[in-house]
Amino acid sequence: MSSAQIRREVSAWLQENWSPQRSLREWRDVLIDGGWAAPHWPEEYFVRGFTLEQAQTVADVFEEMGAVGAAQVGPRRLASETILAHGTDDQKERFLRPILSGEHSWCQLFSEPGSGSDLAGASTRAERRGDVWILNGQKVWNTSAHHADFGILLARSDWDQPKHQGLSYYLLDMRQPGVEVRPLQQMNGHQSFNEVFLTNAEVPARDLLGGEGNGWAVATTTLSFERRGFSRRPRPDVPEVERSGPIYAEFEKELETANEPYTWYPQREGRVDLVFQRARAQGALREPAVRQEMARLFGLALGARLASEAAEAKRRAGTTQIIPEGSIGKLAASVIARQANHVHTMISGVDALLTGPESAENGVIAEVLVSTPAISIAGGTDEIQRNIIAERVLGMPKGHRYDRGPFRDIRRN
Amino acid sequence: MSSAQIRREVSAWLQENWSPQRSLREWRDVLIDGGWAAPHWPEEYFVRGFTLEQAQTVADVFEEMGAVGAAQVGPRRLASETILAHGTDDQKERFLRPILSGEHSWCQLFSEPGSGSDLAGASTRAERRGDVWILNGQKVWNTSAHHADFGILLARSDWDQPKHQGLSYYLLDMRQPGVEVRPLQQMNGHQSFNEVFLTNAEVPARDLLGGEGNGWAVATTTLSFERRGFSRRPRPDVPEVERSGPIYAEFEKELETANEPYTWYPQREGRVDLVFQRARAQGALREPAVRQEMARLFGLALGARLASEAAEAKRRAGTTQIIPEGSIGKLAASVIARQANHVHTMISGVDALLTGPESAENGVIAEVLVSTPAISIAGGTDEIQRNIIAERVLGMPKGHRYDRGPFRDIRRN
Amino acid sequence: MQSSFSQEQVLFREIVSNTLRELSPMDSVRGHLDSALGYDPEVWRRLTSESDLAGTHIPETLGGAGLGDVELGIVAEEMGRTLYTGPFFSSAAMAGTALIEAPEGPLRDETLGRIASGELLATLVTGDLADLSSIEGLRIDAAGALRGEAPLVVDAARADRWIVLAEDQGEAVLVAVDRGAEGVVETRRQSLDPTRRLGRLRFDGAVCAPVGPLDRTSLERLSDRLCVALAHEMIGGARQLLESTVEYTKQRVQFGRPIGSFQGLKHRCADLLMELELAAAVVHHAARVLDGAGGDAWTPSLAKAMASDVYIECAKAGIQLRGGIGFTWEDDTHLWYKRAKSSEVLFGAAHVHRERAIQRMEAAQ
Amino acid sequence: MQSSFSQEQVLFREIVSNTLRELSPMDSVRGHLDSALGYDPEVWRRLTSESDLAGTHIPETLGGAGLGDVELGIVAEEMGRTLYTGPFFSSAAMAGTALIEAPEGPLRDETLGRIASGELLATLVTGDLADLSSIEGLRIDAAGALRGEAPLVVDAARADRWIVLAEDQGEAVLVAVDRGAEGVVETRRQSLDPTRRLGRLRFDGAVCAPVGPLDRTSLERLSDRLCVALAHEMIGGARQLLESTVEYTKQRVQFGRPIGSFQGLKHRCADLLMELELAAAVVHHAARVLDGAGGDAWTPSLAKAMASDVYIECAKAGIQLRGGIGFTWEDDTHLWYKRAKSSEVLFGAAHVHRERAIQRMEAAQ
Repeated sequence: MSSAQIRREVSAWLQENWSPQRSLREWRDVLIDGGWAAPHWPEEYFVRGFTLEQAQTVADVFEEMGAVGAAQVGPRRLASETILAHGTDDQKERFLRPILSGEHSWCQLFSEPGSGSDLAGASTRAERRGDVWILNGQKVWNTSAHHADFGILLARSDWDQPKHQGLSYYLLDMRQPGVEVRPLQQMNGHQSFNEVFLTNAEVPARDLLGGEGNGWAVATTTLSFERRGFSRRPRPDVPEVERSGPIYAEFEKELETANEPYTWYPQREGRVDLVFQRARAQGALREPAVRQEMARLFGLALGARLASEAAEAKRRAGTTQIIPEGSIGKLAASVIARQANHVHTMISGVDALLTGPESAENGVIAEVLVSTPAISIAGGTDEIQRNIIAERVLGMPKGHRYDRGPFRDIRRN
Repeated sequence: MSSAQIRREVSAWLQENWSPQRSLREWRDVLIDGGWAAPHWPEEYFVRGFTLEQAQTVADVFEEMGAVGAAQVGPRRLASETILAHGTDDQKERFLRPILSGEHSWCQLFSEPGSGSDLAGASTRAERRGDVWILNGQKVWNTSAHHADFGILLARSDWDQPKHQGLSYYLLDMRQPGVEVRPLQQMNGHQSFNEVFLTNAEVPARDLLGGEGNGWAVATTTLSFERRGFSRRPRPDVPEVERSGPIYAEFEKELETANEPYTWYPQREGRVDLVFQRARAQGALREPAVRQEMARLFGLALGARLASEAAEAKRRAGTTQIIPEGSIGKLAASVIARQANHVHTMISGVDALLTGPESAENGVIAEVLVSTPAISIAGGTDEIQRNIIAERVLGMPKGHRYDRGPFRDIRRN
Repeated sequence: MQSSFSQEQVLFREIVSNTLRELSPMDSVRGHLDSALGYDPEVWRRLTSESDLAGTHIPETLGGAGLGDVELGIVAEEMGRTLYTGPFFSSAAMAGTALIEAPEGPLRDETLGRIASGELLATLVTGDLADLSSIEGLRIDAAGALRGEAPLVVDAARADRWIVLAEDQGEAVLVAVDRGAEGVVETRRQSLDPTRRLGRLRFDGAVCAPVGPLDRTSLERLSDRLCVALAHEMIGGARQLLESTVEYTKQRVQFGRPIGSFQGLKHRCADLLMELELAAAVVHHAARVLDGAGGDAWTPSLAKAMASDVYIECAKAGIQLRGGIGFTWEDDTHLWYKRAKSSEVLFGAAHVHRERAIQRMEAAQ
Repeated sequence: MQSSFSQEQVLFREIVSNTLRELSPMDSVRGHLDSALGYDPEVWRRLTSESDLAGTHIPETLGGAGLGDVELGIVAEEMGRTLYTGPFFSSAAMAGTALIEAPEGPLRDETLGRIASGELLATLVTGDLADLSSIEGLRIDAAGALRGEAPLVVDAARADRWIVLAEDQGEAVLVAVDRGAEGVVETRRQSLDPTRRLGRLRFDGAVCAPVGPLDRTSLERLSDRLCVALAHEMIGGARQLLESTVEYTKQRVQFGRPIGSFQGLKHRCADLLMELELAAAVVHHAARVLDGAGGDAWTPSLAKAMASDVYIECAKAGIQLRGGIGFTWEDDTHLWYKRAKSSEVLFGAAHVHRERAIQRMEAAQ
């Protein structure tokens, strides 16, 4: 279907169905039943099998008309896409709709204290007892876990298999006694993550996803969507139409809850957008050394934006497969954030000694200075990205692996 | 013996024996018989068993009185120190004196096209036939090989031993039909090195040094002296006394021949000494961006000088053992040379387009621009230095080795 | 991770790339380094008369292909990849673009036509090769003759006609001086980069033919366009170097393993690829901006600065990762290294362009 | 690869180091971060009355140890290593050095004596913490009272006496204002670095006691000495960070191996150690130069710039190589990171000092 056709069809449908006077729940039912909640999903699940580019057109029309879409932000999209790819019909039936409607929120339970870069080294223990899997272990870096209804979880179900083959993937009900969530404070003062302690937590056998021992393959699907930004917060665009009506308040609240862990993410990226105005206001535009570093920064940022636009275009036109060039963009984001930190420091001079609401830009600059270190760690460290680029893009040979053989014999902390 | 005592003794001896009217050969015989040719050598070999610090005092007195010392520059010193450490009495008798006298010049035959960073991977073949070792293979990066009388050579005498255990170390007569020397041109136009092709070249069994299969240990001795600068050219100090007399002409000629391969070495180090005057002359002192890079350069250069002075003091007081901190200095020299290249380029601007006698500083700047890449390769690449620093100074764990087991089974080019 | 080129542009690149690889392989480049011309005239003939490359961005009405800065960039990039040493850059890019920026007129149009066909070689002569928007050093005297010195002229000795940027009563003008004109002293200069020939020209009241004035906008545009063309050449060279270096690390075995399996080398190559992709994205974007796609006036300078930095980094890595062999004359790597060094300073070094980019941003605010 | 210290200096460092490690371990530092004082007063009492550290570089005649900038640097370096948060730097180093540079006199001598004993806490108050040789912002009015604002004062709230650098009829003077004096408005400011407390002081005709004038030479010397003392603190912190990070990489296992066996990490740590050794050599040298060993006037600025750069690089690596755990509040690394950030800009950022070093070189030519 052409872009123009889609526009016509969506507009017509919204003209007929959209009303900001409905409750969010009501509207989402209409939306899902109407087939416009996730237009890139296959047709048997509410929807249309659109390409991502076509789906973007749909989203654009929603945006233009001020219509609220499906619940999308946060880890729930990683869950829904993974269930869609690997789930049984029963799982899809039970889980997908409440995700789109916003009824269920989800979290991701992959990382552990002992397996950070090495996700496949997870050692949370999963043991089958009858119709139930019993889980014991600790997860960490779990965004939104404190209000999540469910979690996608990677655990080791077989210790005698090699590392990647002894994992299974579970859909965990977070509302149970064996699951304890504790907030984790970062160096910038935010508490965006949690630790999750599992003590005989239970997962019904039917909520194993993708089959026993197949956890790594399923997790790879999740990770590919994560790399492609499916858990990213929606950008805070200024709405193009006036928004009034009860539904917006509900929607804003949903967004706010989901986005709360991400409020410092723009600072993590370095706030390049603030550099020029800050330099002018602080008189740093008169300092040639600062100008040099600004130019470096703007060049990198422009290059990264252009390169990611090109990659995005490629993705939209194409499939859902991992594009290894994504690692180049991820690595570039780290370089840019570090350079932005450096430039903001130069611009601020001794004002960089301060933090809090009375410091520059209402504390935003200070938050940049203590947040950029996260970007080169979260979602795959710079080191991992460099490995991917070297091995998968440049085709350089892999080194020796120390983690072969039965998992129980592999050295670990 | 205290420094003052040494000064008195050397001065008295020189007063009595030194004369610039003698021929170089005559004088060196007096010098060697007098025991002042290599004062840090043990007493049974002409000399006094001085520490390196004491030997430096002797050299200082020679310098002050304008007296010519033993032949020292170039690879011959590596040969003499290694023979002294590992040689039989017969070898010491035959080889040491002609080295001190300047009669024999030497070259080093270690590197091969297939073993650069991995020196112990040498695959030049040494086979014993009766009283003679037959050598076949190719060596490369052989300074002064084109006029050398002898070479110190590392070759593989046993292919069934592990890499480091199958090597032997030979004293090769270069003046024989099986040795062919070809000059090798570098990217800066100089021909400081040679390739040496060995086709059934012969070494008498008595000129195996340090025993069969012991070549790596012997080579390590040579390398430790090389790292400590024993093959370095003497610095071009202005002589402190007037030098006239026939011996000086002979000595200068000896020096010139030996130093010829090293004329571009100061350029390889980046010629930091020329930066400030060049910046002033070219008007680059008015460019703040250039000043920033100059300050970085001067800071690094000052730090390296101070650190190496401290290390030098440590060495002189101590033993001949390898100081791993030497790798820090070597790595720093690379960083400094690269930064100096960068700064000279900024200072020169479009004048950096030129080379040759009509270009800046009579071509010296252009030579800097095309010579600094050598410093991070020659004598152990930056990568090797970083490994040494990480493993031996910081104690970080080694990675997997791929070159264990019989040498013939190890992968190589 | 290429930026978005049109189908036609992708095809154009493929043709140019294949042509250059076929006609001007590395042994041909090296074979002509020390020849009188410095390039193979037969290859140049085929590149111009068969492939029409010299007219890439020259208007169709004058016999060119009428393409834009994107296509000029594609040609320059592929020539940077193959280290082409012929007079394309001096004649088509430098003199050609200067003439394109000048007002239409018989001398301009005739010269452009003959540049496009390859029958005439020209080059751009300026008093300051570090800043193409400067008109210092060369001036038109009261009698209408040319005076002054151009200390550095790319391909001075190859040109049949020198297109000279000079000052005439405070204004910038373009004039043409034909080889053989009186009052011209030409000296060959020794170039650090053996693939880029240089000369000096002194004009002592040389007879010159006026081409036309260049206003401030045209002058800056000329500078921008040539910086962007050169930046393309540079990223082409950088990409070739990175690819060949990575390939070398896969083949070269030390310590019983390909050196490309050492993580230290992997990470360095990964960083270089990232830097290259960002630089290439900006360079390609800069050409689109010049071609009228709109965009920010600071992109040409950012492009030149980023291309400089990444080219020299790739060149240093190219030598370093090859070890000793990379430092020999016999190996080709040093030729790219020297091209990287000469490109680094030509039309202004990276720090000059970074400063200029910020000036443009200030002006735009 | 330590630069050459005397036997006594090596011993002095050992004592200082052991004392700090014993008295002020990391859990004590962390335990007091949020307390009213921000440090353990008992530890401070022992560091001063038992170890006499506050008087390190204060003349013996006034009750100090009479040592020099080398020893002041040693104390600062070891405090940087242990991230000591007590008032040593503000009182002994900042106010103390300012007073030492002032002409002798009863107020100066009495204050120095009490700083040395630790019974009085002082700090240095200037209008521009980015440039200690500037006297803008604070001035003595016609009535001899102090006016103006010091927007950033290290340990303002801890000091019993503020040693203020002000302008009096165009000249620099040092005056003392005691806590409680009228016409002083003190505000606590929120510091990015929780180990370095900050305040703002406004003086609206505050009563002040003159200490004496500071000529240009003394003013620059004061700036140099504090930059060098701070640079020592920074290389101490950098070394601690590098050591603890390397240690972490030896313990932490991923992919079945200690991450310290990955060459990418090894090379990064090796580069950092090299950078640190060069910076440390320059910093130690700068202290010797100040102590009269002679040497070049640009070393203090080079020392500050190099120490800034290496500290922040070690801090970034400290977080990065620890992965997620390094970004948590619970882990200690961020405290060094924040100290590195605050030290980076205090007394002028690296680029400012690089420029100043070149100015000094020009002046020396």
